[in-house]
Amino acid sequence: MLSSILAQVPWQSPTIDYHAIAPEIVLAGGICLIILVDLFVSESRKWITATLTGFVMLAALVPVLTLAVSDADVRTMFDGRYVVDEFALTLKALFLVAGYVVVLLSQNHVEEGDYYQGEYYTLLLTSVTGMVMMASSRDLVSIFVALEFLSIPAYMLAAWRKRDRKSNEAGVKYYLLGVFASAVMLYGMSLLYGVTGSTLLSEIGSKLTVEGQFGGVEALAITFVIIGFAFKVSAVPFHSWAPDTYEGAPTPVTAFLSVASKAAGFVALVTLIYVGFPQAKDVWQPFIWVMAAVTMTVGNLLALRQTNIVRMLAYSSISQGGFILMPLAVAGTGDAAGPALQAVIVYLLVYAAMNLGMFAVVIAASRTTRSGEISSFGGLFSYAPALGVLMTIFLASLAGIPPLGGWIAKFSAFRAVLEAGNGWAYAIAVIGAINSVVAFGYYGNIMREVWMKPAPNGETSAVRTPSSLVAALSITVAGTLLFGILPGTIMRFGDLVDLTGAFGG
Amino acid sequence: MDVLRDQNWVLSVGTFLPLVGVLVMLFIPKAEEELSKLVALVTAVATLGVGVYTLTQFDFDQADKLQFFADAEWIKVISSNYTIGLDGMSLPLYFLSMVVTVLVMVYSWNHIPSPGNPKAFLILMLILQTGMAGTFIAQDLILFFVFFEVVLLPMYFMIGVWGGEQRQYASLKFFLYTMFGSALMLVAFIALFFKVRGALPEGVEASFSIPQLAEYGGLLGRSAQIWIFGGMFVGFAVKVPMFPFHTWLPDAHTQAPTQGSVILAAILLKLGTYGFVRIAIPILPEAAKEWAPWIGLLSVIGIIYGALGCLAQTDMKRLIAFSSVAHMGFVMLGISTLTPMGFNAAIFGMVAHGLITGMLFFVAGSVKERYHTLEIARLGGMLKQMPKLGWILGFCAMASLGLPGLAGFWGEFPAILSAYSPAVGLSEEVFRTFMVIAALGTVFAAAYLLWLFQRTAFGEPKPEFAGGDHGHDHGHGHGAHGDDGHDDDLHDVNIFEWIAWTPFLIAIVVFGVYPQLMFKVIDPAVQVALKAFGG
Amino acid sequence: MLAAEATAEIHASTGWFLENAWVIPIIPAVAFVLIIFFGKKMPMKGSEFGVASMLASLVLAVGAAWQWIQRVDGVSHAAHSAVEEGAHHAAPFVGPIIREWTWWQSGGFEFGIGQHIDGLALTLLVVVAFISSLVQIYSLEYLRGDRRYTHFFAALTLFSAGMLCMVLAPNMVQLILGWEIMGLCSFMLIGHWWEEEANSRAALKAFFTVRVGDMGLLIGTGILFFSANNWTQANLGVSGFNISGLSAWAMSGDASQSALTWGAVALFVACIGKSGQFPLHTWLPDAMAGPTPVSSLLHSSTMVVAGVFLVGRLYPVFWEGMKIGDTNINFIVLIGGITIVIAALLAFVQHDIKKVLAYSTVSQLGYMMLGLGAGAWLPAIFHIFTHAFFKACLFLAAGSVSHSGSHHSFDMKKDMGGLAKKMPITATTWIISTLALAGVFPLAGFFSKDEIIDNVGHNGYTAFMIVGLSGAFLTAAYMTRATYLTFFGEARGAAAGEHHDEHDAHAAHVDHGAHDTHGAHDAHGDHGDHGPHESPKLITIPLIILAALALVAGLANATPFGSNWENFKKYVEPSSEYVMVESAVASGPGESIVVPAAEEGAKKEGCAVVAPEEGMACYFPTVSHAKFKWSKAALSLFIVAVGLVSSWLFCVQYYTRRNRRLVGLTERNTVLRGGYKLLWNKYYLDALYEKVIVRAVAYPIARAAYWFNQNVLDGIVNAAGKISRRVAGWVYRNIDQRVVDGAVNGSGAAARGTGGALRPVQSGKVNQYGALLFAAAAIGALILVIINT
Amino acid sequence: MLTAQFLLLGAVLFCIGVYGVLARKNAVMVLMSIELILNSVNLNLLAFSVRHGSVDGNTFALYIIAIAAAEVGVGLAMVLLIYRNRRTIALDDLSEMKG
Repeated sequence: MLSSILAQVPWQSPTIDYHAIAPEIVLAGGICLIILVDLFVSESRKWITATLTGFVMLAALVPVLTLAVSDADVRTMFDGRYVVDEFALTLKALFLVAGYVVVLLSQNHVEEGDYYQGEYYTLLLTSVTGMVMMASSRDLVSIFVALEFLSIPAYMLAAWRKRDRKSNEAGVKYYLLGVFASAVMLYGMSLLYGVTGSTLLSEIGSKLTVEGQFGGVEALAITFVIIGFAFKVSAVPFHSWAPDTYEGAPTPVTAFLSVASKAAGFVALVTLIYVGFPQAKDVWQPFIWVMAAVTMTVGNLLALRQTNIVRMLAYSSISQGGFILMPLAVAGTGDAAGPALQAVIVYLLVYAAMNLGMFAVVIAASRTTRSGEISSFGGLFSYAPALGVLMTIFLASLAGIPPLGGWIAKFSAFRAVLEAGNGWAYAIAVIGAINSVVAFGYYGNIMREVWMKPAPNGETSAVRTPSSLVAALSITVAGTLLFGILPGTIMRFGDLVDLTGAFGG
Repeated sequence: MDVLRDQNWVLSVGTFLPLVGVLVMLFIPKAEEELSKLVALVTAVATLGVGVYTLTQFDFDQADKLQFFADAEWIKVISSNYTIGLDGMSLPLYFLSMVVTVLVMVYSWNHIPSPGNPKAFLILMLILQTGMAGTFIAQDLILFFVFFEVVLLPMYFMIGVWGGEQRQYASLKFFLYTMFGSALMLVAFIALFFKVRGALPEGVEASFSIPQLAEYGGLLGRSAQIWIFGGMFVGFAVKVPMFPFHTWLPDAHTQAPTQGSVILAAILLKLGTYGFVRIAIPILPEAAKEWAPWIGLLSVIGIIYGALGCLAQTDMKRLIAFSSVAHMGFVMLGISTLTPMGFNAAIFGMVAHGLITGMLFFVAGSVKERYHTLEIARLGGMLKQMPKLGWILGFCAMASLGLPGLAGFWGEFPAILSAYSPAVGLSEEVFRTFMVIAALGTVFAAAYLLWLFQRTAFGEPKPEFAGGDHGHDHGHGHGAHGDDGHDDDLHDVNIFEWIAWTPFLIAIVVFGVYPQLMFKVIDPAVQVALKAFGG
Repeated sequence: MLAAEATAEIHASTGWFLENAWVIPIIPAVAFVLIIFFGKKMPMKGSEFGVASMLASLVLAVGAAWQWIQRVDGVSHAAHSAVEEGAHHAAPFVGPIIREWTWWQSGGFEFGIGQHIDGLALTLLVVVAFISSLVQIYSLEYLRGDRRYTHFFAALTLFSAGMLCMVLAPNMVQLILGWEIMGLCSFMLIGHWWEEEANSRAALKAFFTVRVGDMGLLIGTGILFFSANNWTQANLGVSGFNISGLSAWAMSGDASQSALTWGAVALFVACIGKSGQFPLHTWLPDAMAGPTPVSSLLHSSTMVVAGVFLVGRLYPVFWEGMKIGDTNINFIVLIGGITIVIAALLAFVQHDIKKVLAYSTVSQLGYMMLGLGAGAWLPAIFHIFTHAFFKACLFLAAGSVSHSGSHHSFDMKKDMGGLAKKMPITATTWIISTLALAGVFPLAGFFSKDEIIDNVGHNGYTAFMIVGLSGAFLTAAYMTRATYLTFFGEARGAAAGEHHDEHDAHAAHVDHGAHDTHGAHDAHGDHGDHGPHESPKLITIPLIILAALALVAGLANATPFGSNWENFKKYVEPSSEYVMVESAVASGPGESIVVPAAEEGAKKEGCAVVAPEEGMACYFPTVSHAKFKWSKAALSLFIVAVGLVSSWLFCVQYYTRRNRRLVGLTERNTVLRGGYKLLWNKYYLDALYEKVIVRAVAYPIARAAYWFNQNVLDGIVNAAGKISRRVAGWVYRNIDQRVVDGAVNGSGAAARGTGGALRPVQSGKVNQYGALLFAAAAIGALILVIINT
Repeated sequence: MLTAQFLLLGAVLFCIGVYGVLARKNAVMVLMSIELILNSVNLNLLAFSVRHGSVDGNTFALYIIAIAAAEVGVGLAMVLLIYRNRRTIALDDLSEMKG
């Protein structure tokens, strides 16, 4: 009978806009290239793979730019399952740049620790490809594929330090919970497909328009689907993997996870909410509201107690995730949809810059401290003033202090929330405000170590920072400062009408 | 609103020049201390030069208008612009910030607190200067907020790195308090923006511009105004600091290095009060009337409370810090009357308090440097060992307790007067009660300051410090012979201190003798700010 | 000018001195700056600036006074010719020379600075400048070689500047300015020898007590300003700070009674503090810790008079506010009366000569207040005038004694006695001043004090007249005692040439608060060698001048000799005429004064009886003057005499018995033994009286009063200090550090605590993580399903 | 057609799988439980696709099967890694990092 169904559907080959998928093609080619190169270069010259990966990322950035300047602003393929619009392009660019920075971070780290370099970069590149795809996916299937595409390599990267028990543990935890979450999500998707009869988000959106008369199935389905990505963005209570994984995984990978894959999660979330179920806001708004509130609070409180800097950053990135969720919690209310989307994107961009920068500093600094303990950064300013200042900048930005990037991110989040202007909005705004103060508790604690404490065991030899790290640092710090002082530069990426259309303005 | 736009580059230059200096200093090797001091000083002086030029170009006949007004696109999406301007209310504080920075730089020339590293110290100070100046010229809420926050980190590090024993606790406390305040303040700003945008008449484009908000803020509903005002109130009150939010101040002041305390007292506290007179009250008149009695109440509580706190202190610097609480109480009392007289008094009081308390902290710093302690009980006979320093302390004490003919009086006396007849719609009985309590406060002020002076400056030096035959030798001990160095630490005021202090002292006298200098600048602007209250 | 047809215009003369009287305080102010900056380099260590400036301002003041007299004469003469004699019952109005420049303006209010010259101001100007000059000259010698010679002169000069500035203040703000500057300088002067705890304490106490009063000044000024401002702006075009404006407002019927009353009370509190009235007088005797010239200046003519001056200056306000017009017992009278007695009694038990004078000052100030409160404005002001001379003289004489007689001690009991022979000039001047103070005819005190008592009675305050009389008695008595102890009897202690070593002297002033020991010690350490001697010229000359004035000053307003002698009445007392508003305000050179027509119903009563009609203003209430009667004068003179004599006899007997002089006396008196039996018995009776009555009455009561003073009042002051300090400590420790601060730190701790509590959730076990994840999912889904179906 | 029964079966399988994930301490067993969940999903999809008469469900199911294979591959690799390092695959031992 399946044949009969197939018979009903006439086969016409889809028209493919090669320009639109040029980035993905470049990346795919790059992956193959690196595998080949890795086969043929000698162990001593494996660094070439790193350089190549970097180049591939940048090369993939080229078509993104050409697409951005090209006149056709929305390109749709596979009848709407794969869309390249400004939203997608912005985030593709974000993923590629983030990936490039991660490569820079990884270079010495991977060289010095005994890792398989070629595979490492291959996996990294694969994961980035998955994200880039995620940005354009507008269909349950493609979203799912993209999700796995970016997750599976990440699982392996997390466990990349083969002989390190912590690393294994990190990988396994990440893996098991990840697949479990995506399994749950899939169940939700299946139900979604069941009630709407389509996997295409826009159609699902149109089917779910009727408000009020929801079957429990829809609610269940939406919840489960959202959980899948709540896991990716490590929103409380789906965050439990994050601290352990971040701590255990190689630091560059942690940076990658905490920035890129989190961003990917948000991209999917935004796509689902804005395109998939705009009219179902009665379901997801309260759900996300609670998640946002709990996430930023719990993240902060736990971060206060951490002694390991990476673990602390894990919790901090959790609470930052809460802030990114905050505008989504009211995205359906009033005309907050536009500002909310804008806030999320701006926040993602800024967050990528400052968090990567933070990890860069940590990596650079721990080359001398050789430890992840916060106390080991004591007196950093005295013997490595540059690193000290940079770390201060990134921390301050994370804490949201003007005129650094972080503040404009928080600002636009608050602005979006208050645009909604109902009681829930004010409530979460106040919660956010208080949390942003609490957050300084642990950011300031590190600053204090860096500036006001003496160096432990009198370690005061100047730090030598490899060029790749310097590059990474300069990119991120430039971003952080630029976004903060001239927010106009990124705010314009935010105003995207084509996604918010479903809310009817 | 009509503004004067000519020469609108002046303010930007004056504000951001210090950052240029910072950039230069970044390339000076840490070892070259003299050089970095020099660069910093030159930058500060140059900035002051711009400030003086601003002063000369300022049209005093139109002090009610915003001058050097510039309005450039900044963050279009959130309709916030780079709007700056200067009027009679901000001019004194703007200029004061520049002067103070220069003098503090001079003082720092040979007073870099441990652990040294003048480069970083001075860079922070320059950044601080930019933040302070910017806050006073910003005419856009978001811009104001940015500058308002910029001052935080430098001060945090100044206290935390170069401060006293408790510095880390104090600095973190200072930071968290202010963060908390400004977070709520930001929320209030944004809420205000949306509410006003909703109330705007056709064809007016919403923006964060303060003048515009002041024009249309009155359109808001009362409850909305009250809530928004509440948010701002917390933000500014923490900075002032007003009574329940004041506990960061003594710690911060006590722990901060001298320069930090001076800047904190002279300028940073003013950001809060300035916020009230520039933003909260003109934009939200209705709410202001609702809040005024409570603000007044907190102010007088602060006056008495601060005074009691002073009486209880055993540490000179901490005493001065508490006196700030009391003095800012007078300022806030003047503001809470919502009358032009009260506002004038308040702004005058801000400047006067800046000069006087700043000066007191300078003295405290020098005392600490000489005696290595600020325990009042251990001090004494300062007039004998360093008469000049002692008399300067006495002078500042007198100025601080509001002696007519010195600057302090013109902040206190009109503030108390204005409380007798507050703005229309405020309960006279309540405010007259405040008036009496505030007057009582002046007595307390006399008490703790003179008591301080008596215990530290009068009497015989304590044996532990009485070097040589200072004890009962009546022949010496006066005038220049006071410091015939029996103890190398106990030298009288040195040249850098003289350079740094003289302008303060002169200003205290000049403004005390001829307050019109400032009032005639402030008054017109205040009239504008209060037009919602019928003058 | 727009005057009623029946009014004539008169040209009032003026002159350079009057127009530019405002320079007078400027001169010493400048001198102060000069002393501060160049004093140390000058040959005379800066004192020359001080003296010169004081003399200069004296000249100016006298010149102004002279021209004022011209002005008044001109006006009144013209007035007499214009309006026929008789119809014209009060002196014509002579506009004060008011010049005011905008000092600063705030919130639409103008604050001026300038001058308000009239008889009252000029009287004070002359007196202050004069006394200050003499005191400075005196100090040249007295403080020679002092270690803070220059500072001393600087402070002294600034002090005079403050007083002068206050005296000619045209508005309250400038008045407060001068008032506070004096407060500051008194702090510096009293604490001049601050090495000693006691001195600095005294300085602190003085400043602080006065400051308590100043609260009233601030509040009162505020009340008056805001209540009067509209009226004054509307009718006179001056601000509510303007003194003449305030007066006119108070006299016009439109002033609100409550504002007047409260304003007056508040201001009078300030006066209580400044003029050392009961119960705030306790600072005054302690203020003796300052060098003697300072005491002399502060307590004769300047500082303490300021309060009286304020009342006199704003008299209409007090008149209306306190309802002085009708003869009820008002606040001022009450305080004045109490002060007279309390202080006088205290003076009996002092050992320190300066403290006797201090208390006597307090009680004299009580007289002035009593007079003002009872509507006797003129005598009170006149008493300021006369009192200045003899009290200054007394202080300086006391200083001279300690300087050259008693080796820098002020203890009458230990270090004085019999100095009359050693220091004739000092003794003479002292005695003259004492008599003047006691109010012996025809010395200065009589004409003023007696007038006060007389008028108090005349205005219906009979009870207080009696108080005044008893005060006169006590005054005479304690001054005699002091005189006796100092100059008569036989020499004791240092007066006898004994040389204290530093330690004794120290003990002496720890006990009795005589602190001049440090003063000129280096320069005069050798006095012990040749004992007491007369003081040098620089000291004696001022004494002689002052004594001379103490003799004759009273004639300036010698009521007994008829109205031609009543110069003060003519030149100083403002007229209670209705005045055309313009003439009062504008007062450029040669403006015209309007003398209203003869017959107007209202004018018969004069101001403060009927409110002035439109366009007219009053500046002074109609005060009635007691007709002088020799009978009344005789009574008071008799009382004084009794006081002097009885006290003298008491002293003789008292100290005699101690010194076994009784024997000596009888031996010397063998010649006229018979005639003296009676005397003897009389003496016997007297001695009995004295032993029984005087000692029984005077001592316990006075002691009690003193005890009350030291323990209760002082106790209250100190206790207040202690308590507030303790309260402060408690608040600081518990409220500030625990509650307010604790809340903050607590919340921080709480946050960390919760963080800790949450950590176990992060157990590290995959299954539990999974459980958490799925549970959350299930619960979330469940809730959402429920709310959405 | 028996959609409801298929869905019920899917639901049951899902629950069993979830139970397994949460209850079993053995990594391999957990992996298998997850496979159960995925298969319950597939079952749902197929049932629905037949109900709606569209192929999307089938396609989706195919993707899931393919990717699940890859996932399990990675998973087993990791389990081996763990086993090599600690000679156990009990998940409870994987708790070095906590708090």
